[in-house]
Amino acid sequence: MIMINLIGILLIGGLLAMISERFDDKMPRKVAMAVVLTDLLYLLMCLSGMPEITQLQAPLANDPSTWLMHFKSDWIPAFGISIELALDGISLLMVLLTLVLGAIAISASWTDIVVRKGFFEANLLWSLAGVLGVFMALDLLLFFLFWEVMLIPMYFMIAIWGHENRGYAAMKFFIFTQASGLLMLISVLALVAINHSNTGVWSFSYFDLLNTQMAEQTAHWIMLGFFVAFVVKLPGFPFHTWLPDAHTQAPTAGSVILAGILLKTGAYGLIRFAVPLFPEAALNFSYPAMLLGAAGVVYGAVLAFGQTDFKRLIAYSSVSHMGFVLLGIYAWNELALQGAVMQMVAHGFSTAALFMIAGSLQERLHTRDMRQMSGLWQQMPRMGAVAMFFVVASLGLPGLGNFVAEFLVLLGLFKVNAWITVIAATGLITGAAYSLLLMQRSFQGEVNKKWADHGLIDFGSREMLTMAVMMIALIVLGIYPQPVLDTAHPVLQSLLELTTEPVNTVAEVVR
Amino acid sequence: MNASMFSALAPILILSLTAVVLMAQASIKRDQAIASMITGVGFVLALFAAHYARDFAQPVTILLQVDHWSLFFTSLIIISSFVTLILSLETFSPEGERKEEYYLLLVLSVLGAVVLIQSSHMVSLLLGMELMGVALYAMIAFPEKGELPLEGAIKYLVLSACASAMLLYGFALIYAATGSLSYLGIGARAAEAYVQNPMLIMAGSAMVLAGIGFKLSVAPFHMWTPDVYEGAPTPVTGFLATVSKGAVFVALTRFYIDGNLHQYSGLNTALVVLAIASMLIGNWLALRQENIKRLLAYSSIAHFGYLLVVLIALSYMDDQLVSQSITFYLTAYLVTTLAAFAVVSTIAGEDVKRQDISAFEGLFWYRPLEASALTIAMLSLAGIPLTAGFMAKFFVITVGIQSDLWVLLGVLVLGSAVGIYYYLRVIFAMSKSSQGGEQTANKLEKILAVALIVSVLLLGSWPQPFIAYAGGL
Amino acid sequence: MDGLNIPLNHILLVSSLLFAIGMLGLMIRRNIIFILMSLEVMLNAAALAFVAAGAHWEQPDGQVVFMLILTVAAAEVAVGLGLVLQVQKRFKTLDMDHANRMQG
Amino acid sequence: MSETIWVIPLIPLLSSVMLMLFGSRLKITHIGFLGVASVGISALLTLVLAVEFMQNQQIIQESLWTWMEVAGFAPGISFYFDGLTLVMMSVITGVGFLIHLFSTEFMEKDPSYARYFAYLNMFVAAMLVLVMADNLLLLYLGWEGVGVCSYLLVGFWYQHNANGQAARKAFIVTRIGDTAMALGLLLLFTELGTLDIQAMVGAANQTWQIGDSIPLIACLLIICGAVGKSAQLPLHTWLPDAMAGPTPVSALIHAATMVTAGVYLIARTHGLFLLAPTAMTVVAVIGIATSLMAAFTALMQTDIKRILAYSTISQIGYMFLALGVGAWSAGIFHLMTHAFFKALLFLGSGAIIHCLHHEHNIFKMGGLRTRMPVTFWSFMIGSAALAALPMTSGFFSKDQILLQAYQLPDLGPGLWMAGLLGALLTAIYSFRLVFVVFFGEANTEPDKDTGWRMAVPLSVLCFLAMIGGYFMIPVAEVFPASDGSHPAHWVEYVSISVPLVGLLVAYLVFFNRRLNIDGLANSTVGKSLGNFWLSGWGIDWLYDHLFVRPYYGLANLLKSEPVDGIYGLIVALNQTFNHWLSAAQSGRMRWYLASMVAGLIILITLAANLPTGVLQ
Repeated sequence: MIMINLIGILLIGGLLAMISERFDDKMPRKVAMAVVLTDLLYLLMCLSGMPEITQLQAPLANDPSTWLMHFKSDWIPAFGISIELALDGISLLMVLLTLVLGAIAISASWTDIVVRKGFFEANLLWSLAGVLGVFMALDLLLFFLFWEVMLIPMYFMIAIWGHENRGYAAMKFFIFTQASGLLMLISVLALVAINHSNTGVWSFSYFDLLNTQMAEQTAHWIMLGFFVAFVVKLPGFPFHTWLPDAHTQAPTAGSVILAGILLKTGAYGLIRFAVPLFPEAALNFSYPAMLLGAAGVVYGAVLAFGQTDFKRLIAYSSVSHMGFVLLGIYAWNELALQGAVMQMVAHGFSTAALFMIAGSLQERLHTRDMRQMSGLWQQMPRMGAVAMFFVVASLGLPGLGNFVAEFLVLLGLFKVNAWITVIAATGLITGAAYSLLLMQRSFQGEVNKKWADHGLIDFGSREMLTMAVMMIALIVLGIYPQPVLDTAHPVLQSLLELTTEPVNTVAEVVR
Repeated sequence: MNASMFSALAPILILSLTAVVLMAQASIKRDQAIASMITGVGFVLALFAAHYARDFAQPVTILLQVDHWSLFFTSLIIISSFVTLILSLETFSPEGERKEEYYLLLVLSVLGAVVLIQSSHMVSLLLGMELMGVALYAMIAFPEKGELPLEGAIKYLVLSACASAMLLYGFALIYAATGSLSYLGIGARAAEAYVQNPMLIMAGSAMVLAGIGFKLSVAPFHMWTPDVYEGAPTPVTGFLATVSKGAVFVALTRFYIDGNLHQYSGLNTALVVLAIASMLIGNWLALRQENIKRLLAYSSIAHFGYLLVVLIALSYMDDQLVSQSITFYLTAYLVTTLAAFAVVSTIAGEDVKRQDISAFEGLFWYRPLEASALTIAMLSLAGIPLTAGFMAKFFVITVGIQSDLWVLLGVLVLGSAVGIYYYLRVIFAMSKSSQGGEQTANKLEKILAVALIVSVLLLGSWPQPFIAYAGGL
Repeated sequence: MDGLNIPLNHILLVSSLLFAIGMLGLMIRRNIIFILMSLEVMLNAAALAFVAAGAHWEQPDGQVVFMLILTVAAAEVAVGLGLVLQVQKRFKTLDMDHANRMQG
Repeated sequence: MSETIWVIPLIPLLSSVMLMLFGSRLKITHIGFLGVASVGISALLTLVLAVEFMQNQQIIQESLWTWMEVAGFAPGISFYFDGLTLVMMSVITGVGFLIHLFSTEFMEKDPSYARYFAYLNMFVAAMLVLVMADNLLLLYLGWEGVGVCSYLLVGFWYQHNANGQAARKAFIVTRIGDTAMALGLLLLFTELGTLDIQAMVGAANQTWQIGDSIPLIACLLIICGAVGKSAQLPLHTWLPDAMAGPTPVSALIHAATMVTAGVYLIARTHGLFLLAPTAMTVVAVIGIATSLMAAFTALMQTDIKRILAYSTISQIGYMFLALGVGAWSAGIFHLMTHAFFKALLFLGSGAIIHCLHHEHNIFKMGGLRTRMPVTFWSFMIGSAALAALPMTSGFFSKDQILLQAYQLPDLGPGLWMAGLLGALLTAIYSFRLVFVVFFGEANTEPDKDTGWRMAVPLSVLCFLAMIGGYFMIPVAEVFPASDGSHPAHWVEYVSISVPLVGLLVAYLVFFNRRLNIDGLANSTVGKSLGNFWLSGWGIDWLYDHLFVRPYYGLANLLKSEPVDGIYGLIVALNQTFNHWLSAAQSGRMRWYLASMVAGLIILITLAANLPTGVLQ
């Protein structure tokens, strides 16, 4: 029930925010912020009552009772579809991330959004609700439902409040995700049909569908359906082209949610569904998957280096960073997986922050073109310092979250395949190249006369507060990531057990 | 013919009675208000009759098959016609011209549709189809001004007459091959007839398919659709898109099942080709269409392509799930389409210029209700979860997977992916910020839109009851 | 069955020829009147086939359907001619190729 | 003290954080005080620690918390303290303190005084972490930390693009080495299952035989890291440009401490290198090659800081040579003495630049002997030590290196002679500098002489540079003892005399012009060779054309996102179909009829002609 409430609060909150605009057009953002924080507090309160997560024995993937929370009630019994939500370590991490970044996104929209504030905040909250659903749903159809529905508010956020080229970007974003989503739907139904013919019962429940027996070839194709859907969202190398446009065109808050949260749903899907449901097929596929990941790391970095648009650069850096996640997942050992999870969290913060900076720059300069910037540190030292922090974070400075993530991924990957590791490691160099270029072009360099008389306002207390939250988060993740690792550990443990024997067989293949 | 049979025929009788009354009324006192009133009452009564007839489900003579399934669709059709009626009130508002006949035509063609649905015999099929069709020609051409309606009407008349001719000739061949005119009779004799002379019966059923395919505007028999949709008065277009197509598809299904035609791989291949063609051509045609009525026309082509997939699946699995799927899909499609046309007719009316997508810009901001309604309708047509359209697709894909129709599924995915684009274009246009338009609001239509959208969402988000019900039919 | 006894297939052949002619007429004729006539031909082809089939199976149904077809044709043409008048009034021509306001 | 050594890096870190947060609100004096005092305290604590260590030669290991623990990978935030650490710490804190003090005056006029000290303190903290780290991952943290601080400080005057350029170059070039090193870490952990240096070396000795391939690969990767940080061939190009930073920064980071981190790293992991003799040879060769290359380059430079930069590269080359030949303690010893005299020289040059309003070209100086005595004497002493004139600190350390190099079995004499050549050149260029800058006629008037905050560090460093050679560095336990055998006496004499010769040459050429080399210099060969050296052997040019430009090219090439082209193609395809089909919707009824008829024919053929038959 708790999980239903979590989603419900956001949905209703959205309505409230929309209505509240009638009374005062400054209301919606406050309402929205209040709603998200309430949600967060509510979750924390409920958790405080729970057994310490690290105490849980590894939640057996196929036994919901061992999970942190589990809720199930019939929805469409005709097909064994039920409203089944469950929470384990990884989902918990993602849910927390979602809510925190949600609050941050709202703060980002504080002054950024000037028209139809109410509807905007509503969309924001609804997309958050959708994402929560994705992270908690364990009925495959329900999951698919959230997966698709969370896009609609996002679509509106881009299409209505986006920048100059929003129509194209929104459309591209929606079609990419929808088309791949259809493939996933077919895969889901195929899986269910197979289970139906095996057992004679209709069921969409994750727990029933785990270790469904099927022919290797079939498994391969069905798995690909999931894989494509998730990799498009991740985004993985050849399917990433929607991301730069969407991120660049979206309003700041939109970019924050996209980069911070929505991308993570793809990674989550891979960890939760794509591999465990078809261990053998997935891990036979791990070599190409890892190649895609490495390609993403390199390709993203190179393209980021070539950009002149502040947001576009960050967008491509996301492609590069999420490449590590893909690598981590398909290396499929605890080190790498932990790395992937860490990366999901850390990247969430670092990129969200960078997008906020980009947003506030656009707010002040009305451009994202870095050729028009330079020397901004002079007028906005605070913003500059903050930017510097997150830039070095994103280039993987030890002591900050991203480093832990990337190092763990590489460490795990090295066990599986040294050469791919080497390719991926070049990402550290190219990463440095584009990150520093970003800094150089925007905040350092000759002070641009153009803005000299503009009287640009530096970060105010609200912005600094928001940034501080993320900085602290990254530092803590960087020097004491253990809480996160411990939360994810039992889950990963069980997933690995679930797939041990295929892994070994596959490990040979890959080596 | 005993009493219970009459009770089974209640809906048909009521509708016929309504028609008679309308004629009488027209001869006594010409008054649009009264006419529409009578029609409305007639529909409501017919609806009750349809419910009442459930207890007397039986084959009535050799011509009609009254069972729960057909009765369900009867009531669905009547409801749709009721919606059409309401929309028509706005469109054909009394402005000097005489409009009473319109309602008569409406009732007649509904009567035709009902007969069509319940038909279990070539003759009744022919009767229903013609009754519906002929009335429709007149309805399309009804506006006395403008060239488009007339052009639409004449095209529809000629083409559909040609289609009927094909249908008839097909029947003739089948009759020649099997010596039976009733579906069950055909089904019984088909096998041996096939052995004797496959050419005859195959060619016959192919021609029947062609004739019916035209009415369903399945590619390559689709070309009339956009012109007629655009030309016809919007409520009539809605009627055409929902009542006529729905009824014809029901008839086709019955013919296909009872006639055991799904055994013949040749026909099956033919259907596969039709389905693929429709899915692709429909979506591609709609891709950059500016006029929303034409856009809906093309999208309907694609949708009947999807629906054919289910029919094809008949060859590979028991008809239980299949008929369930058809029921659900048709219902979802009808409701969604009605919702769409309800909005279009309120916003665009009969003005061609205002039927352009660009004319819908900013609708969200000055007419939120209609805009949200149209949005949901579009999402449902695109098959986004939580809408009826999604559950419908869910059925199609499930059926498709169960009978391993991977090629068709592939095409379906492709088609839907293309489809998303043009459905979203409409939504995007509405979400553009533009100067506020007029605030005209018709209570009745608002309520109508809300009701339809609610049912779309209900079908999508809580389909269990309906699925159970459809399963019981 | 005394007297001449023509095999079914021959009649069907004839009727199909009729049908084809009708279709051809539809396709090549521009004048709406002729188009309607071609339709008549097609319908009658079907009717002929029915009668023949009825005779073949020695059932009355064939003739029944024939009657039906006549009425149907009548109805179609009635409405059709009504429209033709309108066409003449509004388009000032009966050439259907000029009735293409709607495209794309 | 010995159980709270973690305080030593913590203090500068805290002060740095404070400066970052409140720097804008503090008064200049307070900022300076905070910056200097924090390092001063660490220095004192280090001193205390040193004293304790001298009494009880006791190694300290302390762990604050486990950094992360995943599947047996459990590096801690934990420190390790032994003689080697002590040496490094004292250099960092001691020299660091002096340089901070110097900076307070040097940077006085700068608007972002606070930012400067914040960075500088952070650097000290990171450097301390680097040398105190117990495991390679924590070391890597310090390693990258100092890298970033160096980047920040080189680009401190960000308003000039050139500085930013230099800073980025410094970071990225070193990052290349770092990445290789990271790979080395991965390899080591994968093979040995730990990154704790002591445990790791122990495990290595059990698992591997001398000459195995895996330790060789690991060592080579580590060498890459070291080479990058310590500006050795082939990754040395960043250091000369890094002189764009404020001079004290150059003194601290690019002379005394950070650049020697590579030496420290190799010394710290010598246990591994002993397993890979080939790797050691590589180190030696890299070292000697670098030192010669740099020495030649230094001969031709005219920018005072660049001369010093190249001499730094060359001196670190000597340290690598030492490590390569297994003269561990000699290498570390030279590291220390070099820290003294090179810091001295840099600060001296800083003083000059400060007083000559940012003049860098030595030929625009001259005759400063009388006008800047303090500076003059510091330079004299510094150069003497650098040239390794007898009895200076440099002499002892360099002498040891050369002698031990000589003793190396086969390569030895060769290395020795090369080293001598290097020594000769060193003497020449260092005294060229002295003579050109301080003698002859004045070309520029210094507006002022050094204040006390500059003078004190200079004089202290002078003292150290003089007597540094008599220190006994407590690294005996750390490294395997080298056999006390000494080479033949003539070797020693030669080694001693060579620098003097160099001094003489410099004297003749640059002081009393007795020996005129203009003819040689102006001959085509001389010119081209000169330019070749001046350009640092054209390596920058090479890299620019080999890596930098191609990368920019690639980036521009891909900028327009070729992958998107594929999707563009799909879209175009759909549009074409749309065009064709909507063209078919001509509105012509007869055309529609035709399509129906065609459809009918297709259907009939499909239905009738296809291989039919009853399924089921």
